[in-house]
Amino acid sequence: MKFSVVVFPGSNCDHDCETTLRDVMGQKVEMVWHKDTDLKGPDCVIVPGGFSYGDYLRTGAIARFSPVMKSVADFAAKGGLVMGICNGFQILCEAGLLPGALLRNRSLQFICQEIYLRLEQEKTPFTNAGKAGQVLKIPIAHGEGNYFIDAEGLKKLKDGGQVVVRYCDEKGVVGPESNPNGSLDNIAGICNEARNVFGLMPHPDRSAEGALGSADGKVFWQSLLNAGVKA
Amino acid sequence: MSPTVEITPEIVKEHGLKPDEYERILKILGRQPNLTELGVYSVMWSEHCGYKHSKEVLRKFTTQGDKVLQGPGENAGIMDIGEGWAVAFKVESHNHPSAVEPYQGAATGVGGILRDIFTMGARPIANLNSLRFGPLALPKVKHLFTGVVKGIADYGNCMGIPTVAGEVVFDETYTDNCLVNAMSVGLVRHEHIIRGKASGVGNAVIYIGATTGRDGIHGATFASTEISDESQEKRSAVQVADPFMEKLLMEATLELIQGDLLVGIQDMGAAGLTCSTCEMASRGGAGIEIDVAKVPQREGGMTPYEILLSESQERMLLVAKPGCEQKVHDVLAKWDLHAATIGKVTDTGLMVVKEKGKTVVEVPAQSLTEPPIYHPAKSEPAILKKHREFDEASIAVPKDLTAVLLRLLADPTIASKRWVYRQYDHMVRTNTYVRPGSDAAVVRVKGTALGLAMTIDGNGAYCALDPYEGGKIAVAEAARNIACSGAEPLGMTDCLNYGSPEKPEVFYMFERSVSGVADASAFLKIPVTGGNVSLYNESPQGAIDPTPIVGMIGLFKDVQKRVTQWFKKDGDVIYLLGAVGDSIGASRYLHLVHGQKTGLCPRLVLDTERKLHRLLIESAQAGLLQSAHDCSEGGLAVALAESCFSGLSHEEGMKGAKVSLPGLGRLDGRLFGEAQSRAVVSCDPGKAAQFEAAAAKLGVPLEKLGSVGGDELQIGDAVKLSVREAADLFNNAIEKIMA
Amino acid sequence: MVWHVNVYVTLKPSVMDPQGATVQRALGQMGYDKVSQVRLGKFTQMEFDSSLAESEVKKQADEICDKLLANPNIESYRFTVEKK
Amino acid sequence: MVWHVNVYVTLKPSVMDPQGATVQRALGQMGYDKVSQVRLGKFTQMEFDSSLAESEVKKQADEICDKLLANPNIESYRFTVEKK
Ligand SMILES: Nc1ncnc2c1ncn2[C@@H]1O[C@H](COP(=O)(O)OP(=O)(O)O)[C@@H](O)[C@H]1O
Ligand SMILES: [Mg+2]
Repeated sequence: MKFSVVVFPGSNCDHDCETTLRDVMGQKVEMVWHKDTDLKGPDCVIVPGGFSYGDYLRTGAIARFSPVMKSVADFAAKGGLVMGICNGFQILCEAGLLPGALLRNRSLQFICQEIYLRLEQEKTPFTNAGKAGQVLKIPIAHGEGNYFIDAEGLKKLKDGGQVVVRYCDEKGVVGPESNPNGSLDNIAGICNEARNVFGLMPHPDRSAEGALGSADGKVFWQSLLNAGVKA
Repeated sequence: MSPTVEITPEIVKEHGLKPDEYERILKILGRQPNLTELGVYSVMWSEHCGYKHSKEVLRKFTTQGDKVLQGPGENAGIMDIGEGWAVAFKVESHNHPSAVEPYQGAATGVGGILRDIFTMGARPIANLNSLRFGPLALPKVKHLFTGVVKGIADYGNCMGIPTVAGEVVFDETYTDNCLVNAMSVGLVRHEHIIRGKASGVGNAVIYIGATTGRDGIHGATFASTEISDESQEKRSAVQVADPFMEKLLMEATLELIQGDLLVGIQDMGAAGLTCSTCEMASRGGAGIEIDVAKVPQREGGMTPYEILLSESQERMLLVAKPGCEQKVHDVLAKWDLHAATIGKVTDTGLMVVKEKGKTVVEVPAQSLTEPPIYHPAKSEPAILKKHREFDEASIAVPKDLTAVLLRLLADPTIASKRWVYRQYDHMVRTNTYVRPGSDAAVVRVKGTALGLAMTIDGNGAYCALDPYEGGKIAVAEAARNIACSGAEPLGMTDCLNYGSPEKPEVFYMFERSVSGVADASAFLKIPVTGGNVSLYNESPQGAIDPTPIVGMIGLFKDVQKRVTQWFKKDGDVIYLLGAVGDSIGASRYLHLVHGQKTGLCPRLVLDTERKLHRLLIESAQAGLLQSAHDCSEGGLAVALAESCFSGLSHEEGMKGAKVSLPGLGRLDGRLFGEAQSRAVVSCDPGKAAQFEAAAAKLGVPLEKLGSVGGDELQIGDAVKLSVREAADLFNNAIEKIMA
Repeated sequence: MVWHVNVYVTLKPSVMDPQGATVQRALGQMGYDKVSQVRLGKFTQMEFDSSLAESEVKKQADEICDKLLANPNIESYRFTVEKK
Repeated sequence: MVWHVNVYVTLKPSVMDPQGATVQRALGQMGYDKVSQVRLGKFTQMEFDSSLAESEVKKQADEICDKLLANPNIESYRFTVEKK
């Protein structure tokens, strides 16, 4: 399967996504500079984490105007698979490809640690290799991961089964104690109505090798490979 | 040149130059300098850039070794790690700026050390930091601590470089002088190593990065004068960090170097454009000529004086290879970076600065990098004798030693630094095999079997009581941390934090402790490849404790052989390696529980230390160890407790242990004494015999203490506690105070 | 003479403001207990070339706020324009 | 009726503003090339209990700005007070 990883000035996890997809998952990876508009014919576009434009003004606010984002939007509109991780999730929200916004963490501190995620939806191209209710150990590393959406927006997400992953504890219990950043309803990742665009704050790119602490993030990559095969 | 301003003794004094130093300038120039030239000499001859008082002492260091590719004298040291790879590393202080403006001061400190690394052609792969503050209960200290940590975090996180290790100590001596020492580590292919020298007459000198403003003017001289209330006025010296600009600079710089487009490159750190131009020229034995009018400026009407002395951050100076100038500009354009050709390399040996063609500075470049060298007077402080002769018998052994252990575990200096490192992205780049929370961090080298262990350590209290032993211990402890992780110590960098060298007692402590650092580094064959000196850490209350900090790199040929500090499984055998001892001298315990910072500093026998390292490294390579943790502050008891619960830092849960308390003499000394060259290790019972044989062969004393198991830690009949409760105390101590 | 545009961006009332809440808590601890509500926003100052007509400045400023300076999902904005 | 205090925190003129500069560059790339300068600051809205005298509100607001809302090393501030 062929992945294109978008590189903005200030992207950092472009490197992590590249090495994880190529060296760990054994896939083809193209890097796409933000000034380019040619996505190089991918099966899936990854918008990686980092600090695009230093996260200045507002996370993702400037990056969404990069020329490449128009191509990403068109690709998504045609049903192409797009996954945004961390800063990539923030960019997809700013660009309107996903609903809602990410606010400062409740603690106002950047938080880097392993947390637990509960898989809420297995019927997406990004999670089909998992089981709903499954608990994943996976790292977060962000200062603005506090997901917010207005009341009717939240209702739409829930009714449409668009809440894909939520923060939980080791046993899979979702509650305030297991909410690291204040996210509404412990939401850690969502997809769009068409289910071909997915964004999450935790880092599957950092959790595909046991030696790094956890390989649970592979679920997302494996799912994409399954989806790619079907496609 | 006709001096526009008459140089009076007052002006010379304002520039922090002594009369004889001014005389020296007159001799060099054979004429009176103009004001701009005076400014240029004043920053280059400041302690911070010129090492006037420390250079002699630094000669004690062993800087050679068969793996050393670059020793002191460049932006960072470089050592070979095999397979065509080399590691670049260096530590630098940003104490004074952080004391004035903690967030920006610490952030720009990280920015500065990162530039030192990628300026050598190396891609930074990890950051470390060593911090010192007053007692955390003080509101003023909370403010400093919060700002410094956030500054370090925001900068490293934004750059996408993991901050993987560090240390924090809270002690009265640092209340008015916090210490912020930042270290960075980078990887470079041998063929891409580049240096900060200008050569090739006619080659273009190109300025890149942020525009030049009035910020930070005299930052360098500022860092060399004691902090007094009037430095509150020096607010113009506050520089604002721009990590996004630095990220662009880093990527562009590495692209230029790997594209083989450059002759030399140098960051603009302390003393800005002045330092970078004359250093490049003098390293290359060349001259350099620039026109300040061509320098990209942020504010209107800046004078040559201001442009030359500005310490605006995130700027670099580079010399392009002939014919590559256009290619260089293309790369910079790709990264949307300001770039301006501001001058050329000459063969005159002069640093010539023009303004729209009119010469405003013309001085021998070399003379700026060769300030006067001082041999200050020194005298041993009388108090040292008192400390040595302190009578431990005057301290009663507490009844409830479990309570004492819990108190030590909750002491911010000993307690978990999770509050700090959780704010640092320590995982980005997906190489961090051992994260903060073990003796040394371990980072793999992708595409090879190699790994690097890294740590940064120092103990100002030891040095205050016995500078020589304290200096040795700083090196030994760093090496011990590396050895506990299973890696072979490779090389070190040091940051020397002291008070005013012009005070004989301070200079005595400086010289003695540096001798200790140098002797340990020589004996253990761990060369010093670079470092930094921060003097004048003084307040109205006097000088800080002498605080030499050692940053060290260790090498794994096979990173799979790494060892972490926490117990792994029930039934494993627990050993204490090294002597037992019952002295409480110089211990954190004596200071915290009995309020006395005194006593005989632990003696360090270098050959004993070396043998311990051999055993730890060889057993790790042979796969005999389940865990290894060195005994440092808090002694054996704290080392055992941490071995029980520090697995939590890696989501690996915790373990109990039932052990005997070895040795004779006072119980508190046996539990909390800080005898050196010791470690607590655990072994699978099946490998215990083999391990004991290895220890015997190397002549390392070993005590079988007991075994891993249960959910309590029991040490003889002196200590019994619930590991869960101890862990909560340890992990939340700093959170609680900061809440 | 240039156009000075001052932009005030505030979080919509329905959006929770972690920073404001923290500041208010801190104020309470510092003894300022008469402060009933704190909201943090952004204050942006821009300068536009004086050659532009006021109407054009307003038009551009409005676009810039809508597209870049504020996130319409969570923030609202207002701005003032004056030549000096 | 409560006291509405609006606080405007800006970087001192001599202090570099990386965020403002980055936003300005972005605006240029978006075609807004008549914007000659952008500075980012903070806009804070506070409400004080109406029982306080105006002079007291001003005094407290000034302290709060100095201690908490602005960093005197690099920022300056002004505020307005009005009852409504
Ligand atoms: N304590 C020290 N030990 C060894 N080398 C040192 C020490 N202090 C400074 N140096 C070396 O002196 C040179 C100048 O130091 P410094 O001014 O800190 O470098 P930079 O200007 O790149 O920050 C560097 O190569 C540094 O490694
Ligand atoms: Mg340097």
